[in-house]
Amino acid sequence: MIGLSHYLIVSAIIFSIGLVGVLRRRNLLMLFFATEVMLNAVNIAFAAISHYYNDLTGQMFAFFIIAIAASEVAVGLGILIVLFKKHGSLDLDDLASMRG
Amino acid sequence: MLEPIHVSLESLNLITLAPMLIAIAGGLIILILDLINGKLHKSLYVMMTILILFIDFGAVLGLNVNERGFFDVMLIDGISIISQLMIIGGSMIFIPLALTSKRFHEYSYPEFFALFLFMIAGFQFMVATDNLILIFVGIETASLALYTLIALHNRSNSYEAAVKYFTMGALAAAFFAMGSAVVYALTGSIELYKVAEVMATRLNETGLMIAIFGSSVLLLVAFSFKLSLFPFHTWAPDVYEGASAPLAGYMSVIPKIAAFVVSIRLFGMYIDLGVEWVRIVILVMAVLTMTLANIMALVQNDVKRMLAYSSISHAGFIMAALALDTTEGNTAIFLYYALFMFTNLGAFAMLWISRHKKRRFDKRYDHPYEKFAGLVQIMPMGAVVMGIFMLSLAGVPPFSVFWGKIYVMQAAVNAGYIWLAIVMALNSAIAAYYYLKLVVYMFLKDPVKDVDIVYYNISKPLMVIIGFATVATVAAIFYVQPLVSYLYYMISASGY
Amino acid sequence: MDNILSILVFFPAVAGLLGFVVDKESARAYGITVAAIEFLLSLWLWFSFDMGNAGMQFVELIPLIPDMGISYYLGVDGISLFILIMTTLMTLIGMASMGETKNIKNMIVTLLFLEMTMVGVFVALDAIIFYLFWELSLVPMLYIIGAWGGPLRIYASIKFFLYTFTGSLIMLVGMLFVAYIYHNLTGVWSFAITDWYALVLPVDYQLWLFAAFFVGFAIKVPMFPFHTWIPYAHGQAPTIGSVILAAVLLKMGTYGFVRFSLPMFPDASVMAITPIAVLAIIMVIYTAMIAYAQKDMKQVIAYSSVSHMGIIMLGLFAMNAEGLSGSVFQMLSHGIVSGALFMLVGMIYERRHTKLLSEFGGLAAVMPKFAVIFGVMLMASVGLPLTIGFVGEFLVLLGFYHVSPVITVLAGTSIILGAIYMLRVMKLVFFGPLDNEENKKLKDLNARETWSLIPLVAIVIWLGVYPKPVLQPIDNSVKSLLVFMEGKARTDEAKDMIKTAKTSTSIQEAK
Amino acid sequence: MENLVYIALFAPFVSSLFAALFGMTERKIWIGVVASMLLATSLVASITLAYTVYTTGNAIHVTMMDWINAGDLNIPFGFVVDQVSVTMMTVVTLVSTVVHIYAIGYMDHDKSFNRFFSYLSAFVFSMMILVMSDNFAGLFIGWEGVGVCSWLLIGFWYHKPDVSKEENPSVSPSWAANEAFIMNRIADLGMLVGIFVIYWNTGSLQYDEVFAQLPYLSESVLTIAAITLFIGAMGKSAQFPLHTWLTDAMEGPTPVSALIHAATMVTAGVFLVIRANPLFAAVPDVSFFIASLGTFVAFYAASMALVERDLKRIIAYSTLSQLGYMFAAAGLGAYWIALFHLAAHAFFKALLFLGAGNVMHAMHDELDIFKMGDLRKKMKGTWIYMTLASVALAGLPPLAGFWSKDAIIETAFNEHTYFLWIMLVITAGMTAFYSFRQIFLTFHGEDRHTALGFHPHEMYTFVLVAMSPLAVLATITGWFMKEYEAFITKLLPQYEMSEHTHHLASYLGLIVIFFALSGIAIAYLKYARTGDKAWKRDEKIESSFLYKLLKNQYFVPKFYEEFITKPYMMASEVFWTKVDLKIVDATVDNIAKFFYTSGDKTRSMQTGNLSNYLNWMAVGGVMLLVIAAISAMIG
Repeated sequence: MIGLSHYLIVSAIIFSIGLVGVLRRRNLLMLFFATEVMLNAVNIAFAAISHYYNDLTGQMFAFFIIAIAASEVAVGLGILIVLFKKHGSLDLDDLASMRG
Repeated sequence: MLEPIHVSLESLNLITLAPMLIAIAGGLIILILDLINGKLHKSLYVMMTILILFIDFGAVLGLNVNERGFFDVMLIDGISIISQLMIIGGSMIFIPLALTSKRFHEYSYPEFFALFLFMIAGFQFMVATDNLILIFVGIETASLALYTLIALHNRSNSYEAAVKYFTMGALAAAFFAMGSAVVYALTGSIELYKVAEVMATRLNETGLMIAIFGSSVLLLVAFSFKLSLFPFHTWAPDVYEGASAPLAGYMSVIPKIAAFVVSIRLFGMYIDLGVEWVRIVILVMAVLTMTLANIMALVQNDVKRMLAYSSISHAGFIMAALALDTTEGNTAIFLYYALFMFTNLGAFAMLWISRHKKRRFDKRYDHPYEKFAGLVQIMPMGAVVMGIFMLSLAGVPPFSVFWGKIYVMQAAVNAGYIWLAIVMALNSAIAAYYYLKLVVYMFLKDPVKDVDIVYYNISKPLMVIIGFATVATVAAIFYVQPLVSYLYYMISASGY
Repeated sequence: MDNILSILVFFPAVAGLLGFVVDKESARAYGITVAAIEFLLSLWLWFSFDMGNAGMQFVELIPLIPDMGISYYLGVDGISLFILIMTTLMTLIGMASMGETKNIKNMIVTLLFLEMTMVGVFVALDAIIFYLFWELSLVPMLYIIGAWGGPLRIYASIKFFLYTFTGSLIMLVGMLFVAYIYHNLTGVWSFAITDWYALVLPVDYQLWLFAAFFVGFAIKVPMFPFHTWIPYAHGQAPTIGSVILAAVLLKMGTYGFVRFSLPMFPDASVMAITPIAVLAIIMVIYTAMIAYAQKDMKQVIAYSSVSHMGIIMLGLFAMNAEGLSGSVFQMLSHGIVSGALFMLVGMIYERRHTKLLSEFGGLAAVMPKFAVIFGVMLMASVGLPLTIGFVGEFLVLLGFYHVSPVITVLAGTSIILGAIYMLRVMKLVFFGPLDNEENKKLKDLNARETWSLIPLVAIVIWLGVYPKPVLQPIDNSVKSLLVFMEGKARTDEAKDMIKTAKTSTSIQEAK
Repeated sequence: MENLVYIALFAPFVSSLFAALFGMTERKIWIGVVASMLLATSLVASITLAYTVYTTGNAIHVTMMDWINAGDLNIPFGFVVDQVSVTMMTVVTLVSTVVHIYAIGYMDHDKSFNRFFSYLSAFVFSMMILVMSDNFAGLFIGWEGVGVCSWLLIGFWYHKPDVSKEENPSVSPSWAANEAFIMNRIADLGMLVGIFVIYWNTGSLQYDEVFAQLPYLSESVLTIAAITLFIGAMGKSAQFPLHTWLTDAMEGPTPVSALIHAATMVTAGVFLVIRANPLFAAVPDVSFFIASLGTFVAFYAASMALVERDLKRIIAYSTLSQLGYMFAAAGLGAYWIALFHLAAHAFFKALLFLGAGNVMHAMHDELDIFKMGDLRKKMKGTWIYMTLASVALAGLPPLAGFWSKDAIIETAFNEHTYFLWIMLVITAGMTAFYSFRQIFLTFHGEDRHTALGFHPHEMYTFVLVAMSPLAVLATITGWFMKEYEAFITKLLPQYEMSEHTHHLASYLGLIVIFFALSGIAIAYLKYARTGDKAWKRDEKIESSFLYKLLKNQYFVPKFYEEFITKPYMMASEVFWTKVDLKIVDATVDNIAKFFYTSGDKTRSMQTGNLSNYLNWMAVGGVMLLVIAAISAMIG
């Protein structure tokens, strides 16, 4: 029987995968994907818990997260495009003119 | 079958939503104006924004304390009112800084002002609710708008700053969402007052402590990022440097006020529940933040970057007050920011007037100390004013930040954290060095480059704003009393 | 004029603000006039001061931030009265004798602001107001040292500022803690010093608080080992800066001990006698020896300042009226004498642009007036009877003898060591053949310089011969302070140690 | 009477101020005249007072005003004119009047003539305060005042450069002045401590109140008070080991040496012991120590005078030696004899110095007696005066020195301190020898000066006339010893010789005279003869150890130089450069530097690379989670 804890474990694993993605990826686009993965991991958790408590709030939260993730991507990609125009690269390591 | 939902309009108490709606509507009006006539001057938008904020301010003033509305999602308590007032007030003195004598193209876009208003609405949502969803939505609304505002400054540094801020912000959002999920899992609720009730009953269940700690950590990471606490502060110097000077000044105050309100609600809840661990972690982080940011600020070559580190340090200072979790501690947060706001915005505005449209001072920095060398000979009043801001930031009485500082320290002493007060005192002493460094450059050194480079960007509105900030900084002693008693009243009224 | 203290505090500040408008050429005359008026006002304060009353007079109390217990609270007693008058006097004379010509207007304005802060410190009866003026006084001084100073001026000014600032922040924590205790006991927030006097604190609290205040005051005094900022500050500061620094700013530290530490923490003060006496002895002997090794005239006087402050510190902790009155009197004496000495060094520096002892010799022949005044001040500095320097030093040593003969003898070496380094300066500068060509052309003091020094010479002798007009009000306040301390002390040890004067019982009854 | 007291006291002060007014203007002889007249006024007032005190037997006590009042301490400016102080006043004003007049002649070519009179009168004023004060604090005012005046006057010729001299450690007047001042200060500290002891145990500093309290004080308090006060006396009266300054003080103008370093100031120590006689009488051990030290110094100084070549330094050593005699008397309880010797000594020693001044004036400041000889033909008056004074000094009857000195030696015998007696007798012989060695080398024997290009001439007549009162007094003072005893013992304790001593008195006197005469005889044989038997410098003697020892003043100045001055200088240097700058200051700077460098290090976390930032964030988050997990498991 698949219970709440299984969902939560899956969610945690996906979240960690996303986190590792954020840490390891050098391409900004990939990085954005990784954060999306993390947010979606949270969605899984919310949906599962919502079901567990028989309470709709969690699912509402999940919907909001989806919406926000979408707008985040919109804004993020916009910034990425101007950055790419200016720098011609999306590599993180090229992006270190300010330091110290 | 589901019953149809009957909701009376009255029970929605829509008035609690009015301030945010005004801001959003104002943003839309500006966009519509642009559709009708695309050639309007930025001064119109600036004034429009001020007017809208003025109405917003009035709407907030008109709210009653301790009300709920809109399906009990909105929470209008004392701190939400005072924080909204501070957010709007701060924004009102920020926005005229767009009226520089040189044209910076971001201000000629009406979108800038619309986004700005949306951002304010986002902050207002953050502070006026104890629902985690709405907090999340508020944070993201405000942040996404802010990322864009930074990027609009159209310099390669600005894009870099925006990207850094954005990426880390997205990670923080994920942490916040995960934290909320854990809280939800623990309590079955995302309304903080219910969360507190449920958690109080479950505190003693075995094995749950790790989940409670875990939830607090996830939320803490998210807010530490917002508040730029060590080690989540790394974005701040770069973003401040990349953003335009006024925006950097703005970022060091207003978003932090909003984040602090949420932090008071969240972590105050944990500490009230008796989870001392959270207090300890916050205290440690606060001390680390103020100390490390201070010593990093010592070695900066650029005034703007120095101010960035200094505002990190100030945030650490205030975070310590939050950990006290006393009414005085919470009052201290608001008092400090109220007093810090003028000085800090004033200081950044002073940087702003020295900004050249294209030319930078040198390859790496735009506001190195050398730029201000001998300012007293070039622009005596400017030097005096900047000197006053620096002394205020250093905590020299009777300038404004000093009163905030002693209030925070007094709160620490009263809560029995004398060591904390001493750490704060020593940190203020370290901090004095880098503020003094600028004073030394301005007053005690001779100019290094051509004398005309310093005030390209000055204009009447900027002078008015700086004058206002100066008066507010110098005359703080006279308005601290009403401010303190109002803040204290509002905060104790809302039970914090 | 019940609000004369407020006038005294803010008159220079207002004058300073208006001074921005005054024309550059007239700035000096403006500054001197303002300082003179301020001095006359302070004299007026003296004449209307009730000599028989040992308590606070001319009290003004306006609540400023009642929620935090902060009020605008001023008052003056026999101890602060004369330090205040000395402050206004030294500002006036320092300004009058000033030879500085660069940026004279800024200097005048800065000095006037500095005067406000200095007067403010000595009349403040609210701890936060005291702290406010205390900190604020650093800023003009920073500017004076940093803008008109020598080659190392920036290092010196920052060191001065940060060192004092650090110490006073610790003191601030102490103040906040006292306020907290006061609130706990009475339910009222108050930073009024007179309210704080009523607190009877447990001994361990007293010790901690004493330590916190000590850090703030000791750095200002400056006590060994916190003294190293002062050679730099003096060495780099322009003459007027050194004059004010030595004459007034250092007194803030010792004044702080009298105003805060002694009455608030009598038991801790008694316990601190030995450690403080040891530090004081080190100050006296060690810095006197260092002064002897100096190659720069001004540094000799800078280190001698530290040495004399050691004597003052010793007197403060004599716990009897003789020592304490002597100590307060010595503050005045040191203020005037070291101020005058710094002025004299400044005058020679203006002529020769060097302060190195090796550059001089035989100046008595070309500058007899200068030599005579220097000689008088030198003798006052080494504590010759019938000069102002003797009265304080004698009383301090006399007073402390009651506490510890051995320490007194060690501290008394100050009269020997002081003579050693001062006479060395005299010999190297004024005596011997006049063999440096550049010195042969030196002009003696001009009228401005002479007339700004003569009042000081007159005071040095007047108060040496007849100190009573000044000493008596001081003594009155000191006696009642001791009676108060004895009454408040909790430990028997402290009660034994604090020796009230026999003549002070009448005052106690009268109260 | 009060007015007289004030006139006696303040006339010198007025004189000093008057001269000071013209201190920076050019030399005016009439200033010297006015000053001398004011001094004479003071002298007349003092004599009148002396007469009053003599006739009435009562002391005059005046209180001018308050000085220091703090706590329970009350110090007034009070003055007392009693037998002791009036003696001192008379002696001081007399000698100083003579010296003032003398100085008009002596200093007539000095451009700082006016300044000199200002200092000199100021000194007299200080000395008057010292002797007239009715309390210890007032005494201390005078005490320090004379110290400063002595400093000013020794260093009067401040412009002289520093010169290293092989046999003479004093390098310049200003050096000698500083030495004198500092050494006196060392002693003054002792004196101050004595005052403190007295105050805290008796509650007062007035002589009468203090002495009234003495019987109630414990032995140890009395001992400490006596010792510390005597330390003060040792400095001013140049007793071993604080004696080196006195000979160096001869760098000053000769009138100064006569007045300050022979007749008045240096006797202040003796005066103190006499003044505080109830205290010293109460502690016999300390008194005996004083007597022993006095005897030792008498011998010690006389021995150094034996080989000295410098005219003034010889007299200075003799002063030291005579001060030793006075202390011996005072220490043995014969206070009035000490005072009597003090007065007599003042007269003949001042005369001797002034005579030496005449010689110096004639010899253009040459002081080496080896370069003189046979001056008596050219300077008859001076020769007579100096011989007279030397006879008095040598202690030959009927001159003053004999009576007083003989009384002291007799006292030593009377007290059964035979060792002291023997020493004092031997010293008397040595005194006679060196005094006449000096006279003979200067005025008799071969003419050595002409060859060296000196053309000496006699001093102005008015100067010689002015010196005559001293000559008269040096002669006759001793004749009035009995009367003086009657006068002074109304205040000072009687000193009765025992029956035994009384019997032997004349024998004892003869022994002293024998020693003195032998000294003179040896001196005559060795130095006064001319022709073949004329004196020649003897290399062998001069290279002997004993000669060198004496010549170098027992190496005491060298010892001070090597073991006090130089180490002090080195320690000061080390404290400054090594301790203060390298340790204390460096610590402060290093704290600041520590923050700065750690800032530099911390700053490196701010790489600018977003990836690192994200790592920081993630690592921070994970760390917090780990800590949370651990603490949840523990707690």
